[in-house]
Amino acid sequence: MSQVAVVTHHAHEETSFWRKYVFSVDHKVIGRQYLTLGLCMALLGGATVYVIRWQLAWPETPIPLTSWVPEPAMYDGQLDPSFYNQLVTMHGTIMVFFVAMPILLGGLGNFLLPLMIGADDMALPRLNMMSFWTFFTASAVLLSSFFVSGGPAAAGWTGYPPLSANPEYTGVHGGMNLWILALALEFASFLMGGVNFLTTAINMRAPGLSFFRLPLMVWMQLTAGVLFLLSVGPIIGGAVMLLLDRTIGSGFFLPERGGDPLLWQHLFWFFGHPEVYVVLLPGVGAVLEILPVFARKPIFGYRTIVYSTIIAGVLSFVVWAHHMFVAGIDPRLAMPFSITTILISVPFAIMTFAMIATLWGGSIEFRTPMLFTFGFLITFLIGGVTGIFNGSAAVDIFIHGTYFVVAHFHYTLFPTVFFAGFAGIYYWYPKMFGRMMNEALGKLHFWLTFVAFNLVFLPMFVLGIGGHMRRIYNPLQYDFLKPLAPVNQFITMAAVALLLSQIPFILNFIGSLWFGEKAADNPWRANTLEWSTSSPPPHGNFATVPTVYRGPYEYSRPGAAQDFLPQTQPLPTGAAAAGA
Amino acid sequence: MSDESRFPSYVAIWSWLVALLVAALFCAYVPFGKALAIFLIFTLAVIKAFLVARHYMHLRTEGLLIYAIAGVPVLLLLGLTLALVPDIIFRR
Amino acid sequence: MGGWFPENISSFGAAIDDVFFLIYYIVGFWFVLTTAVILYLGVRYRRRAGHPAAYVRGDRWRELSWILIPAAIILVLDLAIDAAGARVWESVKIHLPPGDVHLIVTGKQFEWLVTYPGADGTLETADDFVANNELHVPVGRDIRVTLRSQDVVHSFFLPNVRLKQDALPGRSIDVWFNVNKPGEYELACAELCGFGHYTMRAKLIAHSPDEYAQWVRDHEPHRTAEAPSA
Amino acid sequence: MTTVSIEAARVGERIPSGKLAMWWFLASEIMTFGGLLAAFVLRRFAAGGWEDQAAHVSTRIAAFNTLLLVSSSLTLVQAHAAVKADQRNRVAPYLLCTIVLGLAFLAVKGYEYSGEIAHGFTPSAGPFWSFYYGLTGLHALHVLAGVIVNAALYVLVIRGRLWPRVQQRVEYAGLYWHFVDIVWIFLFPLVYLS
Repeated sequence: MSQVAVVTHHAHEETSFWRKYVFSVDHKVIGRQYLTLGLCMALLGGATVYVIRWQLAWPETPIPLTSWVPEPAMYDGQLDPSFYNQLVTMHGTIMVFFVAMPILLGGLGNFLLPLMIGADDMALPRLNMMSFWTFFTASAVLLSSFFVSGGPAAAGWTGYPPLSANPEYTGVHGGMNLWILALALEFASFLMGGVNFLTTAINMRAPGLSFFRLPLMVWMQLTAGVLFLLSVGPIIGGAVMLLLDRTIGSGFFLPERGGDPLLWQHLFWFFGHPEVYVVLLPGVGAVLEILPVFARKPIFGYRTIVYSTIIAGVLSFVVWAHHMFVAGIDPRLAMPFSITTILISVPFAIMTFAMIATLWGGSIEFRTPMLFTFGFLITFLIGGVTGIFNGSAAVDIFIHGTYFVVAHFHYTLFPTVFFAGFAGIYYWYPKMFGRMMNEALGKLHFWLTFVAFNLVFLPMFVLGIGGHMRRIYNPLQYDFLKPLAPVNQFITMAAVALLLSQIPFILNFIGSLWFGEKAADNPWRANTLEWSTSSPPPHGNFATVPTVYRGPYEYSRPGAAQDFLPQTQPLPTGAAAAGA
Repeated sequence: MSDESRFPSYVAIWSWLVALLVAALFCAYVPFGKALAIFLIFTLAVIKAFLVARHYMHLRTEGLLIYAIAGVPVLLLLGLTLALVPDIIFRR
Repeated sequence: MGGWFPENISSFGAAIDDVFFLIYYIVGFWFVLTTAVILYLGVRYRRRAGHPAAYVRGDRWRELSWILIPAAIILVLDLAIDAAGARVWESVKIHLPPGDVHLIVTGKQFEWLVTYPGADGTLETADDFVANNELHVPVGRDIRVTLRSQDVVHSFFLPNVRLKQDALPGRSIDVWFNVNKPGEYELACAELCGFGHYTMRAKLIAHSPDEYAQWVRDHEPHRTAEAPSA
Repeated sequence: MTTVSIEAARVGERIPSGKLAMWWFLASEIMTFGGLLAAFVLRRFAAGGWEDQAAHVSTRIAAFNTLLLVSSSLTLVQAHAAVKADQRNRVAPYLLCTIVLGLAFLAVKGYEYSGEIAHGFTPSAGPFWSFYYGLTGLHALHVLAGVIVNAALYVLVIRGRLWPRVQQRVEYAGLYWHFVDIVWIFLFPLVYLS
């Protein structure tokens, strides 16, 4: 194989502060910007939980530390029912669109995708910068809705009309319009991002990096990008219609003007279900990168995982009505949708089993990223199996709209965004910032989070089975929910513990920027391309374009000098025999 | 992008598009009966869209990937539309 | 586990609970098994000096069968769950019996209006009467309810009956149920419908058929001479 | 040891990045307009056609607009052909024609809107009119965006700036413009002919 040196002729490095750290086109800066903004929004989303949970445990009592919140949101620490609905709405919106997506796609995706494929940057760097600043604007618009008269949106994160379409039903005027605008901007931002990811992964791969040598994280980001691009259209159309209904008196969703409210639900969930996988797959991707490194084994069944992902992605477009079994759809439609929904457990079961099989015969080191990965496996398993209950139309008659559903999707999204996300952050932090995070604080963070998380959400299944509805301001209104009050109080205490458990992480994340141990180029002894450059990588990422000789998971290969074999390292002899 | 000359010229395509537009207008004004007229009009629209996509958007010289990127959304939309028929049209 | 459910009082509630428990035992088994395997592997293959990792890529059918066979079993179990659920879903939501008593329940912010047919037993006649937030039904009779909404989406939720159905403005959606135990229960709204959503509570009162007939007689707007058949 | 540029060394840049990105974007746009069109078609079937409302749109004006838009597609694709043949002096006039035709389309559309609103057919005049304004309005915004893009390209071309990159951009702008044309090709019969 002839040696080819390749010069990178990326744009010259910007040196002014504004171009280097603020309006940067460097994917690494943009990735860190997304990550930081996402984590900040997570703090806000977490803060809403405190108020919501306190209200549920001790309804209509003053909530400590909130007496500063002005009327009409709170009356000297006592929560207004309308503000409760607004907090519930904003919690959902923030956590799905302004935390999960920026951390997993915007942050990890942006930072890792070009590095993992050996590119100097995204295919369209300026589009990438626009994507972030559009997202920033979206966040600002969303937050500004807290300060307009009438307060923020109060129709739930799903925004079902007519509640969302006619301001009179909620009393929220401008805030709801800002909510729609913020979502539209967010969609536009991730549309730009998705286009960029796909173009980059198809066009910018290093020599030798065929599709089946891509790290699985890249596959997951790719699939997520396709799912997002193909699903977001109808909801953009729906958002336009909703905004027109609210502003110029059109009649898309309001029955009294000849509209149909069910149409929104279909458009929303046609997007909503693939969106779940848009968030989920990058999280799974992080876990799939971390498992082989800390088990020192190749990932089990690489191609099988890729095919399962694609099948799950395709299936995700034909399951959306399972969110609507009792919403007034034709009941005969429920059967096919129930079948496709439950069938989607098969590709995910294959992926999960492949992850577990990777552990078999490994040499597992429980550093913080691996602990979070184990946490992800176990908690996500609960999220997966409880999905079967919701997917069965018959059972859904009872548990739809109850805390069973709330517990289920928190068991899927929290492990994805936080267990897998934290695993990714602990794992790639050295590459992002050039320093290691503190191991002791990391382990403390894991155990506190893992225990508290389960104490919050396992009892929620009990609430759901007891029939406890979602989005209820005061559950004590109902006699049949009164016996569940102690459960609610327990959950609230655990939720406060879960929030406090994040303090070690915040200290660790910020403190390690200055006091962390300097990271080596490849501190985890990993194979993928991002570890073959310096920590953090220079502008342009690689001094010369790396040449790839094999797949990303060649660990503990017999005959190799070390227990890892970087993708860029040529074998002295028989290079052709190197794995696919 | 090699042999563009084996395709009809852009002006020829434009003439076809205008002719099909006239044909569609003709279908709308001649009393064919509602169902037939709508069928004809939309067939003509599909042909027009196909002509624009194939010739002006150069699908004629593109590979499988571009066809897939353009075609999969169309299939998804058909699926979405069909799935909504029982709810939106035959609503209770 | 069973004690966490609200008391079941409907003819089909037990069937829904049965599907729940069928799924519960199936996925419970898989969850315990899988978690046990994860923890076992984590302990068994923790890093120890002198125990290098095995090189297994899992790209041969022999190796893949370790994950594909369990997945195939899951596929079969999925289909079994689908089949069990389908029968129950059909009996609750698709094949509605004509109903011995027919009521209209209309949701509005933030009450349930229950329209009773009155003495003639037919709805939308002059002797209909409306009770706010009180759903009276006879025990042992098929009750057919037409759900409507005047403003936003509400959800008609009878926890003890295991019945839930959204009420959509602009549509009439029928549901049915059959209560087998007299008593006073609750009707909740299970879809966010505005700031007073949590107050949108009504009573479900199941009477014996005779008591129900008496209750209807007592509440009719204009009493008629003929005695309604019980 | 040879030195090659980074693009040459990449595996498989068979489709230029800009074109690929544009097609991915168009895939998403197909879903956006398609979702709206599907909603319109289904709701219209459900409501029995809304023929009383639909009778008030002007087929003649819309047919003229179709002609404008189809012709603008022709001029833009001719600009692209001129770019490829490296006939720089023919690019700018064709681009200008496209811009003028696009603006003419918008002007006609505005004239049409004003007439309808004057007769009381506002977006709140019924579901047909809601969809009418929603669909044609969103389409008009896309036309406007296309006109702006084409105008930017025109300025670059007449100033002779960025020539090699402008070549590709004319093609990508064309993809977008023709897509907007295709949307109109479906909107026209859906809104005006049935």
